[in-house]
Amino acid sequence: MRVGVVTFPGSLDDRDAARAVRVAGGEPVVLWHGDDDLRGVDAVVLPGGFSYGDYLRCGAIARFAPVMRSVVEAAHGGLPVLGICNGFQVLCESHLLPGALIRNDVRRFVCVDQRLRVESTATAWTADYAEGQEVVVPLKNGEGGYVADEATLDRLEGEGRVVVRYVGPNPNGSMRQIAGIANERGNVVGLMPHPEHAVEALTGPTTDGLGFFTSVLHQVVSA
Amino acid sequence: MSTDSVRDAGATPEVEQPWAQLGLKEDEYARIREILGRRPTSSELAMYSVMWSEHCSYKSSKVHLRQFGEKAPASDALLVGMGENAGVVDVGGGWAVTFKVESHNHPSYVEPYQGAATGVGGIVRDILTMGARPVAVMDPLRFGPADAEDTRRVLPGVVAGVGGYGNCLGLPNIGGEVVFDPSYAGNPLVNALCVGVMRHEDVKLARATGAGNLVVLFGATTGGDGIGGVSVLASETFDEQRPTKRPSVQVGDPFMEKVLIECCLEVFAEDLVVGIQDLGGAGLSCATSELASAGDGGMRVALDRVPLRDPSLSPEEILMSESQERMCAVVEPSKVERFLEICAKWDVSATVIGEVTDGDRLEITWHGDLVVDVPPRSVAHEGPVYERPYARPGWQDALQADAPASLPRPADGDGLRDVLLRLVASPNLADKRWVTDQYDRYVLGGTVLAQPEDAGMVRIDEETGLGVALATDGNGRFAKLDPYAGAQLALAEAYRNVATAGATPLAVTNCLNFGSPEDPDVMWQFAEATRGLADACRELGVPVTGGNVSFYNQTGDVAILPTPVVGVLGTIDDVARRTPIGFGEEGQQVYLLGT
Amino acid sequence: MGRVVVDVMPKPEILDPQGKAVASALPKLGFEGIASVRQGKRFELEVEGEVTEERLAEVRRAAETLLSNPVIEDFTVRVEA
Amino acid sequence: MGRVVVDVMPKPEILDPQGKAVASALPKLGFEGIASVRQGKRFELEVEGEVTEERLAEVRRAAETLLSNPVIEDFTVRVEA
Ligand SMILES: Nc1ncnc2c1ncn2[C@@H]1O[C@H](COP(=O)(O)OP(=O)(O)O)[C@@H](O)[C@H]1O
Repeated sequence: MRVGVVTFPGSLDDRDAARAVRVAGGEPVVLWHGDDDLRGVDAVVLPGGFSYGDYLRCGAIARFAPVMRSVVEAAHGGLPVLGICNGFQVLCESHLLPGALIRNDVRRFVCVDQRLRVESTATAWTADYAEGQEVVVPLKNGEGGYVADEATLDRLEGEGRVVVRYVGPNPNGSMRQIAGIANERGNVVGLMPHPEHAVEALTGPTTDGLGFFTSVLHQVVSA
Repeated sequence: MSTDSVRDAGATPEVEQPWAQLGLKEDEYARIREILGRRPTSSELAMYSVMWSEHCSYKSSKVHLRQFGEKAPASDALLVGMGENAGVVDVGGGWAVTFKVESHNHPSYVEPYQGAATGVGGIVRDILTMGARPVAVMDPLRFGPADAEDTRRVLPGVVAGVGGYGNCLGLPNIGGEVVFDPSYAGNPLVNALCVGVMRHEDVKLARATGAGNLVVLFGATTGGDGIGGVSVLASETFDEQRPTKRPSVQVGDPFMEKVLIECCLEVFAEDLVVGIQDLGGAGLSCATSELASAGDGGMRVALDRVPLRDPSLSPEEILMSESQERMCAVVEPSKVERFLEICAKWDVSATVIGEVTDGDRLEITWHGDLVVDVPPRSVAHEGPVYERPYARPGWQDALQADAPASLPRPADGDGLRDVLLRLVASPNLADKRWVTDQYDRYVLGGTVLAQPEDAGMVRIDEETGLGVALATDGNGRFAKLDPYAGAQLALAEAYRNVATAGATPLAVTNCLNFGSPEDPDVMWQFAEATRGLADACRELGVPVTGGNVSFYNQTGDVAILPTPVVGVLGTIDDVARRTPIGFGEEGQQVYLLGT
Repeated sequence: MGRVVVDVMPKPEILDPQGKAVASALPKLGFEGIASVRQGKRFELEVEGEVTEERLAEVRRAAETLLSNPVIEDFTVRVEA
Repeated sequence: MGRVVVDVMPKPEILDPQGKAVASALPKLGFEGIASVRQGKRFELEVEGEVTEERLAEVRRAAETLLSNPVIEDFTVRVEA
């Protein structure tokens, strides 16, 4: 079971995402932004970081990387894709997911251990959780405020595509406390919090994040 | 446009030169003339003035810092000692760790965000230069009173800058300090520490060896950053038409630095460099003269090959530019192609600007004219050394006599309650989360301890669990009462913080923040603090591996509290055995140790 | 060399935390009479050679695809004298 | 209600990493002929009542102290029709 982890210039959590894949029992595969070959992987993670410095708009430049052409195409074909933080921003910029992420309403970078509720287990990345399960994983970003127009938000809610929601005070002004969403098919998931930083008791606040990575392994194995 | 070449310098010995504006003393200027046997060219004058500045030459502190070496306890762990960009210690299992703390105080007052950001950037490059992957940062900070108008400008900017740069580099922030005291109003202290990890065999040094090897400048292009002072020179040699606006603040580009880090690590992994130096303060002046000085020959550099962001820069300005995110490497000719390939992969521009020669001079040309021809050691390592006069201040006795016994004591419950509330509300004791929540402490996945722990701890070997712990401490109020004991207390506290986290203290770094060395009171504080620290290091058996001195921290005549900030690094065989603060489970017993 | 300016502003219906923060800071600093503030981005592009219609069309395309995100932002492009 | 626009740009001699990042992305996306890009901020201020000279002077003061950082940025203020 091979899970590709893309490195853009400025990606930071790529090695952590690879570690999480390994801890979950999968084989991480390094994918380079400038290379459109997905090397036959069974799933792809777009990791956190500041691709291209995120100076223009988070994910705006990364979206045009050669590797993204292949990722978009494969995602349309059903390949499981997980975008974490900057990866979520890249997925929105690439229109694989609706909406956008804007500067936190507190206008500061925020790094906290965040409580989340898993709202949907009908995705490739959350099947191992129980619906309504609460988890704690790190949240760390400066531009994590999820926005979309009302119609889109209603549709996301109606179709059960809100995957994770912030519990407690809204950390960044995200509309309807949305922390992560999925595409219609459920193979593409993006979220601001970092499950890959909660896979080992020693280095994370919990091991609650592991479920994202085991979910996709199980899903691909059973598929 | 006219260039002041070595030939011109020979032909016009009597030209008046602005050495005083550049901060040189009359005898220093005379010594430069003596070394060269002629007047310096304006480019040479630029180089000497910046390299012989307090900041680069340590001319006031050198005689005192020697004690760190002389009194150093024997340590098998020391792989590279003081004098290089950062010291390197053996932490076992073939791993080595390098760490250092540095100041960026003044720039952070002028422009808090960029000052702090480029402070982090600078120390990270120092660590990278040693051949290590930077793995964590810390930020000991000092501000004026929390409710002072200017603190409201400086503090949020500094914190956002430390976070903005460090977060974007992907380095976890594992600790630091936030201290408020009126003496830092108008003179905040922004110290930054970085720690890096490498295999023993990967240690790199800043030296240019092997005649014929090429000198490669890579990273950001060179702009007019931080060369306010040297414009004096440029305006002398150049006509009036060029834009003379020179920014005195440097702006950081953390994304550039991030790709520079990855690029360097790939270059190191393929063993493509003979020597390497980062460009920090004093820019190319420093990098070229230090590389050549530590090498076995000379160096020739064509300055006109340096890629410029601002094409109007003069050779003097290029030599002094403090543009960030640049590195200088010495590469064997057969390896240059591969070197440039890796740079291209990371979109890092790289240019061969010169070569190592078998002579003993540093020669720099500008469009064919020789503008610098100096013995590199005289620039980099043989600057002036001062024995500044110092004396115990007249007020020291009175200060020490003013003991707490004379303070009013609460006599009843209400009085105690009042004191307790004041303590709890004191910014110095308050929760630091407003600061630390702006820093990424999770990235790289190795952070085992960070705020609110006594020490930060990172795992460096995932197989064995080998890790390092770090703490920084400093108490300017203690140090003012007794600089000798104050410095020792700072060390003792950092040492204890590392030990209580479960690690064995191994090595020390320090950042000595003081007022003007020309003030005998301040100089005494400095002398006492260094003596105290050196004695305590011997006593505890931990060597100082590097550090930084920041003088002239004062507003008018009033110096800041003498503030030696001490960082201690320790090792732990298995980070799973760390001991966090706080009680673990019910039923555990509580002991009080010590006196 | 010609200069083309691209202004990118948050769509009116999109929350603008930065503009809001500025708006609420103004009265505190003694600046009265500002009803609202929106904060966007301004790009100054130096174009090689003349600013032809063609070039301008290219810049417009860049503004649409790269410089702005149509989900949350509007843009305008204009040539500066 | 009148609208005043404040443009804040990095000073020309100051490094602009944001503009640099955009400039180097453009050719990769097939947009040619852009020599350089600078990225700054644009503020749109809605002023209550008419935009008098007085009001404008106030905005100018706000631009200088709050909206821009004079150490590294320049600003311009203008009334928009
Ligand atoms: N500027 C800072 N950057 C990062 N961490 C900080 C900073 N200031 C304080 N901390 C962290 O916050 C925690 C509490 O700090 P402090 O109140 O100074 O603790 P102590 O009094 O025990 O030294 C420590 O873990 C410390 O490392």
